[in-house]
Order: sequence, then C-alpha cells, then structure tokens
Amino acid sequence: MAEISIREAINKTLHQEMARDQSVIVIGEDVASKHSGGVYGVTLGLSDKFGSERVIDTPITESAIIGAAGGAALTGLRPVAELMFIDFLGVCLDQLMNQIAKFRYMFGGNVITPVTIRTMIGAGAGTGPQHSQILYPLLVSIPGIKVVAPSNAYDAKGLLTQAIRDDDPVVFCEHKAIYDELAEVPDEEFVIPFGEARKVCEGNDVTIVAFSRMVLFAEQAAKKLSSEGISVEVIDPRTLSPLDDKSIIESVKKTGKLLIVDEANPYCSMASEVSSVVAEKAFYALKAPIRKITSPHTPVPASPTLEAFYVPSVSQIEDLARELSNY
Amino acid sequence: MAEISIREAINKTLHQEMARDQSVIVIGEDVASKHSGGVYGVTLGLSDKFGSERVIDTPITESAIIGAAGGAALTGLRPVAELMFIDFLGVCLDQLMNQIAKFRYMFGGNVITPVTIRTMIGAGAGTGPQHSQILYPLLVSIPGIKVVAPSNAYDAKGLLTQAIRDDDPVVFCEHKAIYDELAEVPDEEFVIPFGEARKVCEGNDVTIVAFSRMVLFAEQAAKKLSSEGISVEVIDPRTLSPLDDKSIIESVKKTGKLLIVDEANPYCSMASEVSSVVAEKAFYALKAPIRKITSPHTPVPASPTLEAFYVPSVSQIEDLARELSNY
Amino acid sequence: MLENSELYKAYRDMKLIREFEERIRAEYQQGKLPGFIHMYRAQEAIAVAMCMNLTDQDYIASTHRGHGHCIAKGCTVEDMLLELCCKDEGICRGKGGSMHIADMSKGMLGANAIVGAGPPIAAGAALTAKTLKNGCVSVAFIGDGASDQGTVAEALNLAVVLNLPMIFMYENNYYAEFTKNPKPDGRIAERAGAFGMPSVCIDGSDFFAVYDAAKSAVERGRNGGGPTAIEAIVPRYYGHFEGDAQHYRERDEVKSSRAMSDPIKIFLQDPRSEGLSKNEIENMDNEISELIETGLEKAYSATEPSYEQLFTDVYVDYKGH
Amino acid sequence: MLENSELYKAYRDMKLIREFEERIRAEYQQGKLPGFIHMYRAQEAIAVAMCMNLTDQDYIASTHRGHGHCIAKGCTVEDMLLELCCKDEGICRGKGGSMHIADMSKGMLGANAIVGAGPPIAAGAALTAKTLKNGCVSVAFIGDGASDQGTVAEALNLAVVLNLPMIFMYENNYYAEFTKNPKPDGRIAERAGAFGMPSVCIDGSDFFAVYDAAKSAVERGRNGGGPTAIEAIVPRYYGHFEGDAQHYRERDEVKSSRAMSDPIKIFLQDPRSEGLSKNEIENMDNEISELIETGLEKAYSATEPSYEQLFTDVYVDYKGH
Ligand SMILES: Cc1ncc(C[n+]2csc(CCOP(=O)(O)OP(=O)(O)O)c2C)c(N)n1
Ligand SMILES: Cc1ncc(C[n+]2csc(CCOP(=O)(O)OP(=O)(O)O)c2C)c(N)n1
Ligand SMILES: [Mg+2]
Ligand SMILES: [Mg+2]
Repeated sequence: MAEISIREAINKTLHQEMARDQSVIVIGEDVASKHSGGVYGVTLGLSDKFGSERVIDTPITESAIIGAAGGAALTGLRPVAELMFIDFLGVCLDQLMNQIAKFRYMFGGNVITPVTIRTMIGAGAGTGPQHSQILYPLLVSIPGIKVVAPSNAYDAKGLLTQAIRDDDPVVFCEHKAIYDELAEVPDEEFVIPFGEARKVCEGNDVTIVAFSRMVLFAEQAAKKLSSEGISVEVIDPRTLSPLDDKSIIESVKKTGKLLIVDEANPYCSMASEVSSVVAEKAFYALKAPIRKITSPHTPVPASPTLEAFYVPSVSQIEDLARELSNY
Repeated sequence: MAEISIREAINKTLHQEMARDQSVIVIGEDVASKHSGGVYGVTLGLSDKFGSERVIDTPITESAIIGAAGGAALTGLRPVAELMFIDFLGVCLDQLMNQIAKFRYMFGGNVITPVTIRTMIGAGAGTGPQHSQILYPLLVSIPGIKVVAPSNAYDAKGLLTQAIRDDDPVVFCEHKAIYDELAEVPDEEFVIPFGEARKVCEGNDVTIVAFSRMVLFAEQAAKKLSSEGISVEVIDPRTLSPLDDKSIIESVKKTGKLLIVDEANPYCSMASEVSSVVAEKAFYALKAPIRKITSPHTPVPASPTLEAFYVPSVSQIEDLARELSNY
Repeated sequence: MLENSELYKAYRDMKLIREFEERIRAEYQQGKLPGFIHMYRAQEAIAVAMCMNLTDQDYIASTHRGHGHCIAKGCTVEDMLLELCCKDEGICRGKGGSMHIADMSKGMLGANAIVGAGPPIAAGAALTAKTLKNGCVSVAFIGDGASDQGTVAEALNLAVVLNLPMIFMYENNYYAEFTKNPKPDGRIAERAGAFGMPSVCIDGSDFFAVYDAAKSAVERGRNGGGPTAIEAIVPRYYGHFEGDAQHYRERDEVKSSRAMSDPIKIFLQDPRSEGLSKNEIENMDNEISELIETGLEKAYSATEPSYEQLFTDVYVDYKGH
Repeated sequence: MLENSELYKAYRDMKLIREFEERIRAEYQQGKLPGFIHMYRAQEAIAVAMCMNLTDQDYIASTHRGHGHCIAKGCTVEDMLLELCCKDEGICRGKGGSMHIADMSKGMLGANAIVGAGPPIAAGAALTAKTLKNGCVSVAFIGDGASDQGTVAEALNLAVVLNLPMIFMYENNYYAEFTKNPKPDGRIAERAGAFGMPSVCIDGSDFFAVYDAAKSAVERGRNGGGPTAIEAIVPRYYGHFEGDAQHYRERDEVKSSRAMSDPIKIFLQDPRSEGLSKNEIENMDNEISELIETGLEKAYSATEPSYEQLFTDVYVDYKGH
C-alpha cells in the first residue's frame, strides 16, 4: 500500500465518489481551477475528469454556495461544497445552522439533506486572525449537523467517503497544517462509521483526548513520555458530532486521569464538552482534576512568533500529562 | 421604588443613556416604529424623544446593521444595535466574529469598539425552530466579545448601562419569555460591573448555576426544595463572558455538589463550560458527579406541546438537585 | 388564452387561500393557534398565477408569509391545518408550524422564518434541475423587505452565472413589518435586472398580468434561457402578523388599498373570465368552506405529538438526545 | 485643474506603492516575510486618485489587497514594513500583518481578509460622519469578486436608504483568485446604480479619470448628496497572491495587459503632467528607494512581540488568557 498525504487522500476520495455516484457534485470558489485545484490543491484534476457541470466554480458568495448545496441536496443531488476557510462561516452560517441543519427536523422527517461541506481549519500557517480559526465547537453545538475532523490520511479517506454517502449534513474539517502528513491508505473504497473513536496508542496512566492536528502532538508527547515510563492512552474521536463518549469514558475508567487537547479557543469548546461528559459520567473513576489544553481566549495573531505561542505545544502536553501521572 | 418589568427597565435605560451621551445611537429593524417600538415594544418612545437621526430604522440587512454599528463605533459613536432575534446571527456573524470582536486585537490595541448588540433569545413563546434559539455559547467562545444575559429587571438596567458605557463590544441577551417579570429598579443611573455573579439564594447542600430564564426556574426549585429541608445555593453569573469563576468555585467548595442549568443545546454549551471549570479547579471539593440540565440536542419544535418538553423544567431541576443532595 | 377549466382552477385556488386565511385568522384571534401567523390576503393572484405555470416536479421556496404559496403549489388544506395546529399528523409532524410548512411531494421546499433565506435554496433546486436536465424550474418568492438581504443578491448572481432555470418572484407589498419600504415601484426588478437577467414589474393584483409574466419566465427557464425576475406590486391588507394593530399606517391608506385591489374581484371582473358561471363558482365556494371546516375539525381533534417525537428526525440514523 | 504640487504628490504616491510592493515581493520570494501578500501593482492610480480627494479625517475601508490603499491614505512605509514583518513596533503590533493594517490617525479602518466585509464598516463610518455632521466622507474599496458578496449589496442599500456620505470604489481587475470574472465592463457600476445611487465606470489605469470621478463623488458626499459608486477597470498584473503561478491565465493576456496599462507611465505621458520636471521625479525616485530601504532595515532589526503580547488588547479592561 502506498503512503499518501491527507491532501491526496481527500483528492482521491473525491475522484472515487464522483465516479461512483453521478449525483455527487463539487461546488465552491476556485474548486474547478485548472492546474491548481483551489488554494491548497485539494480538488486538483476533478474538473478535467468530471467537467464543469459537476465541478462548479462559483462567485465569492458563501451563502449562495452553502444554500444552493442545501437546496440541491433536498432535491436529489449529493453536493460536496467547499467553504474555503472555516473562518468564512460568518458570512453563511444561516444557511447551515437555520436551514440545512434543521430541514429534516422542521419538515417532520420527510427529507434528507446529504450535503458535505469541506472546509479548512486551524492555525500554524501564518494566515492571521481571519484565516486560522478552528470554530468547530460552534458547529458541534448545532443539532442536525455532523462534524468530522480527520488527523491522518487513512481516516480522511474513510470519513470523507462516509460523509459523502451520509444522508445528513456533514462538515468535514481539514487542518491546513497537516495536509502533507503521510499514511498508508488502501486504493479501494472504504468507510469509517461516524461516532467511533480511534485509539491512537494504548496506555494505563493518563488518557489524552485530542482533536485534528492535536492528535499528532499528543502522539508525539505520548512517545516521549513512554520513554520516561509514563504510559499514555491517546484517543482521537475523529467525529466531534456524534462524539464517541463510550470510548473516552472507558479509557478514563482505566487511567483515572484525563487531559483534553483542543486547538479551539477555550470557552464552550470540545475540551469543555469532553470534560463535562466525563465529570458527569465517569466521575468516580477520576483520580485527579480534569485538565485541558487549548489555545488562549485571544484571536489568532498574524505574527509567527505569537502564533507559535498561541497553538498548544507538544511540550505543554508532556508537562500536563506528566503532572497528571504523578497524582 | 417602583416595580417595573425587564422590558421597561431596558427601555428606560436606553432613554437614560441616550439622554446622557449624544454619541449613543440606536439602530435596527423597526426600532423607530411609532406606537410599537419593535416587535416586543422594547424601544417604544425612543424615536419620538431622540429623532430619526439617532434612532435609526434600517432595511432587513443584519450584516449591514452590525457592520455599520462596528464602523460607527470605530469612529466615535456608541451604537446600540438591535439584532431582533439571536437566531439571525447566521446572516451577520462575520461582522461580529471576524470584525467587531477582533478589531482591537488585530489593530494592535489602537482602537476601541463600543458596540452594544441587544438581541432576543430563548424558547417558550411558540416561535419555532428559527426564532427560539439561545446561541450565546457560540458568542462566549469568541474572544473579544462580552456576553450578558440578565434574569431580572434590576440586573437588566445595571448591566445594559454598563454595556453601553463599556469600550468593548457587548452582546446583551434578552429572554423573550421573561420580558414581563417585575422587580424593583431605582430610577437613578447605576452600573453592574461585568464578571460579578449574583448569589440568588444561599444554601449549603447543592449549588445550582443557572443562566437567563433558567435562573427563575432554579429559584423556584430552590424554594420548593427548601421546604423539604434541602438547602440550595443558586448562582446567576449574569455575564457569560467574562464568567465569574470565583463565585462558582467558592460555592462548590461549600456544597460539594454542582448542577448547571442552561437552556442552550447541550454540546459546547455554558453548562459544559462551567462543568469543565469546576472539574479542573474545584475537583477536590466535589462530592458527586457534576450534573447538567440543558435542552436536548434537537432544534426547537414549533409545537407548544413539544416545546414544553424541550425547555428544561422546574421539576427536572428539583429532581436532579434532590438526587445530588442525597449523595 | 386560458381555458375555462384553468380559470376555474385559478378562481378556486385564490378563493381557497382567501377563505383558509380568513378562517384561521378568526381561530387565531380566539387563541386557538400557536406561534406567529402572517396573512397572505390581497396577494393571492401572485401565488396562484405563478404556480399554475408549474408542475409538482417544479420547485418553490417560500417565505414567512407562506400559506398562499403552499396552497397554490398543491399542499392540501387538511395537511396544512394539521400543521398549523402542530399536530402529530401535520405535514411536518408539528415541528415546523406555519412558518416551516414544506411538502416535497409537491416541490414545496418550505416556508421560511429567516427573511431572504429561500432564494439560495431555490437556486440549489434549480441547480439540480440543470444538472439532471429534467426541464424543471425553481421559483423563489421574495418580499420587498427580503429583497434587501445580501443572500438574495447572492442568489441572483449565482443564478445568472450558472444560468439556472429559476424565477425570482418578488411580492412588493411596500412594508417590512412596521417599516414602510422607501423603494420606488420597479426598483426591485431593476436591481435584479442589473445582475444580468430579464426583469419586469407588474400589477400583482391582476391575475392575468402575473400569469403572463410567469408563463414567459417559466418557459425561458425550461428552455435553458436562465433566470428571470418579476416584481409584483400589491397592497398589504392586514398587519404584518396577526395581532399587529398597524398604528404606523394611515387608516385611509389601508382602506383605499383594500378597496382598490382585491385580486379575486379584479379577476372576476376581467373580460377574460366572462365564461365562468355563477353557479359553478357558488358550488366551488361551498366546497371550499366544507374543505376548510372538515380540515379544521380534523386538525383540532388530531393527537398531539408525543414526547418521543421531540428527539426524532434530528438525524437520519440516530436520535437527538 | 490639478496644481503641479498635487501632480508631484500623485506621482510620488503611485511610485511609492509600486516600489514598496516590488521590494517586499522580492523579500517575500526569499521567504523573509510571513503570511499571504497580495500585490496592488497596476491598480496604483485608483488608490492614489481617490485618496488625494480625502483628508486624514475621512475614512477608508480596504481589502486583502490593501498596501496601495494604506500608502495612499498616508500610512507610513516604515509603520507598514514593521507590520508586514509582524514586529512589536508594527502599526498593529504584529498581530494584524499585511491583511489587517489599520491606522486610525489616518482614517484607515483596516485592510480585511474577509472579502466584502469592508463596505458595511465603511457605511458605519459614514454614519458617524452624518450623525456628527462633520463633513467627512467614507470610502469602501471593493474588488470585482467582492462585489458579489451579499454584504456589499446590503451596504449599498443602507447607504442609499440613510443617504450616507459614502463612495463605493470598485476595482475591477477581472479576477477573483484563480477564477475569471464573467461580468461585462460596467456591470458592477450598473448594479450599484440600480440600488439608487449615481454610478460610473472608468479606466482605472488613468489617474485623471479616477481623480475626476472621485472628486465629484467626494463633493457629492460632503454636500449631503449621498453615496456614489465608481467602477474602475484595471488589469491584474501579478498572481492573486505571491506564489500564484497563474497557470489559469494565457501568457499573452498577462503580457499584453501589462504592457498596455501601466498607470504611472500613462500618468507621465498625459499632457496634463507636462509640467513635471524629470529632475524632480528622479529625486523623488531616489527618496522613495531610500525610504523603503531604511524602513526595511528598521523592520528587520526590530524586536519580535513578546509572549505577553499574545494576551493584550483582546479587551480594553482585561486580558485574554
Ligand atoms: C433575517 C431576518 N431578519 C429579520 C426578520 C424579522 N422579520 C420577519 S418578516 C419581516 C419583514 C419582511 O418583509 P417583506 O420581505 O417585505 O415580507 P412581507 O412581510 O411584507 O410579506 C421581518 C423584518 C427575519 N425573520 N429574518
Ligand atoms: C468571505 C471570503 N470568501 C473567500 C475568500 C477568499 N478570497 C480571498 S481574495 C479572493 C478573491 C477576491 O477577488 P476580488 O474581490 O476581485 O479582489 P482581487 O483579489 O482581485 O483584488 C478570495 C475568493 C475570502 N477571503 N473571504
Ligand atoms: Mg413586504
Ligand atoms: Mg478582482
């Protein structure tokens, strides 16, 4: 099996699903652009292969893009819409939050809304306050949307395949700083069901729950700590909504210690959410306070120096996990 | 001192602040409408008193309203913008999240952005899926915004006065189902500083942290339980961002039991947030799992029957608080 | 030229909308219906003339003032009354209510409580039609107030750029809630025109004027000619929603516009409707009354949704909780 | 008629923008600058001709392609270079970078990385001017791609309804990132016009054409005449951002548009600039080079923001944490 990057895995999955199902279309800004395939090259080659009727470049009108994807999904297509950066949610949230997410419920279960929204998240690429946010907590809070954030190429393929085939709206969050991470990925089609966490590594002393890019950081920290004799279990929920509570609780029942790492801003974050689930449902297993590492309650600064302070670091994770293991 | 409603308290505060400071303007849809003062009569009389230059009716363009309020604030006014229902955040979030909230930070501290955004929240009035949401958790997660949700007329006046005089952007959340609640409110101007919780009632057995309308429910539950000999402490943080962690932690250190009641949807909510703060900072004081009562992870149904199931109830609060007291 | 059978249908649908609304208005005033309701009265010709040019396979996206669109597109009065009463058998199982009625079997993509949210959704349906090459068209109904929303401008532009089979049907009743519209007649159409589509401004109280404009717009759409905009001028008969006392309007304005522009009266007085028989119309009127009364009785006696219904249909494969 | 001193200023500002950008482009290609940067080259006449009609008290809201607007509005090259290098002494203390430069002392309300976000903000500044009756005007610069955003339509409409002293300055370079603009020349102006404001479409490579249009728009604004829209047509000289290889453009297109429309050359060749002396211009050119080199040196040697800076200025009265 060949090693491919997350970027390639997404690109191949789009090719595969478009070939498999005529009702899949790709719509967004610059998604059809020849030789480039969007700003980060993720949709490269799709328009050559499937033509401009199914790979649709749009004007810079995110409400129209997301809304049209919703309307198309209601009427028989399976649109994969691209919201270039998740930061642009601000100009189209209504179509996602009040329309797409609620169609099925408001309409008494008489419709499906198979929209996939691919979007880039995260800091670490020097893109500044309006192009570097995480924002998925906001989406997780909205009933009717599923939220996915792969941390490796294998998951990216399996989860994106599931997202496109899923009959509910799914937001698929691609961290721009890990597009080039390599992993072995089968050529064949496969799906990863939503709501099933991946155990990144097994351990007995501390549980770390991490999301998206932070999974890679947690894994690094776990390796380091293992050389110190501290055994860390890292869990990547992969889907944020639905969240695999069970796997997290099971792990905490084993370790008694929980550290959550989330690149989002701290308040009302996934870190808060996971903490509150465990404090309610695995309280008696806890042997220490639940700890969280997030970015601070500040915008993402443009300065690379400040940005490096902003993003949670491997050493922060090591320090807190070590501290927890000592309880 | 006269008893007045939350609606009147807000109305009087707007009158008072507009009279006091020429740079305060009110802008929004139907805010100037004679004899009505908006859909719920909150801005009644302002346009008669201060004229159409300072009480400005706009077209139905929330991005332009909020954005213009931001631009006006940057350049010397103190706009009080009305976002009729918080549900409409979806059509204007960018101006709030990426512009207003970030101006000061992005611009290196060289500006102030004294915008107040008044908006209606909450279910219970039969207004259906797109006019009944809470959504403040989403705002609390955004650095640069302050978020306020008064539960009574006294606080409404003190907090709105502070909001208008505050040099940072403030979203002021008015629960539509409690506009008519009465309380004694001084005629004179006064401010309530942000970040200071109100102890609604003292107790030793269980701490309940509740927000907005849920404070009233928690208070009712506490009264009921007190007659059963269970002593409940109810805390109303009043401001959600900044949050008065200290008062909450202090109370939990006394009672050892925490119940959080939030009308928002459950995930990444204020309930999750408060829980995670306590699980991290007051862990050793806890004698029982932290419990949360929120609305479910569903849209708000139009049916009054279903809506009544949707909104957290006083008896749910009583039951869980009772259960906690038995640990 | 319209056949008599078509004219009867036109009459029937307009009258059905009128009577439906007058009836629920009376019920609402007695506190028997929940939520907000918005009366379509005086605008009946628009919905009916537009939808007579559509099939069940064509799509419409409606507004908060949606009852007329629903009925014109073929939703049954019974289904709608059950939903207005938020009953379990309602077309949205009581979860949508007046402002969210949708019926996929009729191509009705939903009333909408967010002003201006419909046009992007309608554009998506038009995109489906274009992609599947099924010859269908998609119509967005848009209030004059809504026409200002940025989402509407975005949809106009997308429709032009992708050459979508779509109609922007503006209903200009001069008011957005309590605020009078400062736009001159024809401005909305002109605005849509400036995005690069044909546009026209007509009298929305005149069934035949709307019908002709709709017909050529729908034909253009079906033939790959792209989007069209129609601005129909009408008065607003009642308040914004039921319960609005309209203090902000001059009595005379309301009175005179009411008197001058009853689309049903205008329709019947038009020479083109000469062939309709009084008798037949009376029969229709009676049928309509019966339909509504039966529907209302059924709706009132139907069951409330159960607690479990709160959690269903959030997702396809699992429940909300 | 412009005086010579004004013409010198026009030349100087255009040239300063040009040289500033060519210099930072070279630095960026060596990896010495962080983030995205977008070149304003070939559009210099627009910013300069517009801003020459403004004072420091007037406002502008800029775009992601903002360097030209900043310089034309009076931000110093040194301040900007410090910010592009994200240094602690930068005008935004390094927290904004190229896409968020703002300078309140010059009425520069910020570059903006959200396409179409500027016009509502500029409308707010115009509202301040109107409310305080201070005679100031507010200008929003808007790309052709941005002109499609719903927010821009909303701002147009608000400006008309409130009769704001505002100018919508469209810079139509035919491209939005990698996607060619399908709009015919003048369409953007026409669209703004349909909202009810005067509008005009001009050659954006011609300083004098922009100057005249800007002058009458600014006068109209100052005199209470309300908003105006100007569409200026220009080519895009470089890629969308630095690093964009422009595979989607024909070589010939790039080449010919570059050759035909250098605004500085056109300015100097115009009979109205006859009075400018070669010598003086040479002196200016030297000054400009020096300014930039000095600024760059200072920027490179300036200090990085400290860890504490991460938390400051989230709020006025307390820190982020
Ligand atoms: C985004 C949004 N803003 C505001 C409202 C509140 N609102 C409901 S209807 C309405 C007026 C709509 O006017 P118009 O589009 O002309 O339709 P009409 O009521 O006249 O049929 C307003 C402001 C809303 N529902 N959604
Ligand atoms: C809301 C939003 N959507 C998309 C983008 C990504 N983006 C940045 S610049 C740009 C093209 C803008 O084109 P135009 O307005 O013509 O300006 P130009 O780059 O040509 O100066 C796009 C799509 C963005 N920054 N913000
Ligand atoms: Mg109207
Ligand atoms: Mg452009």
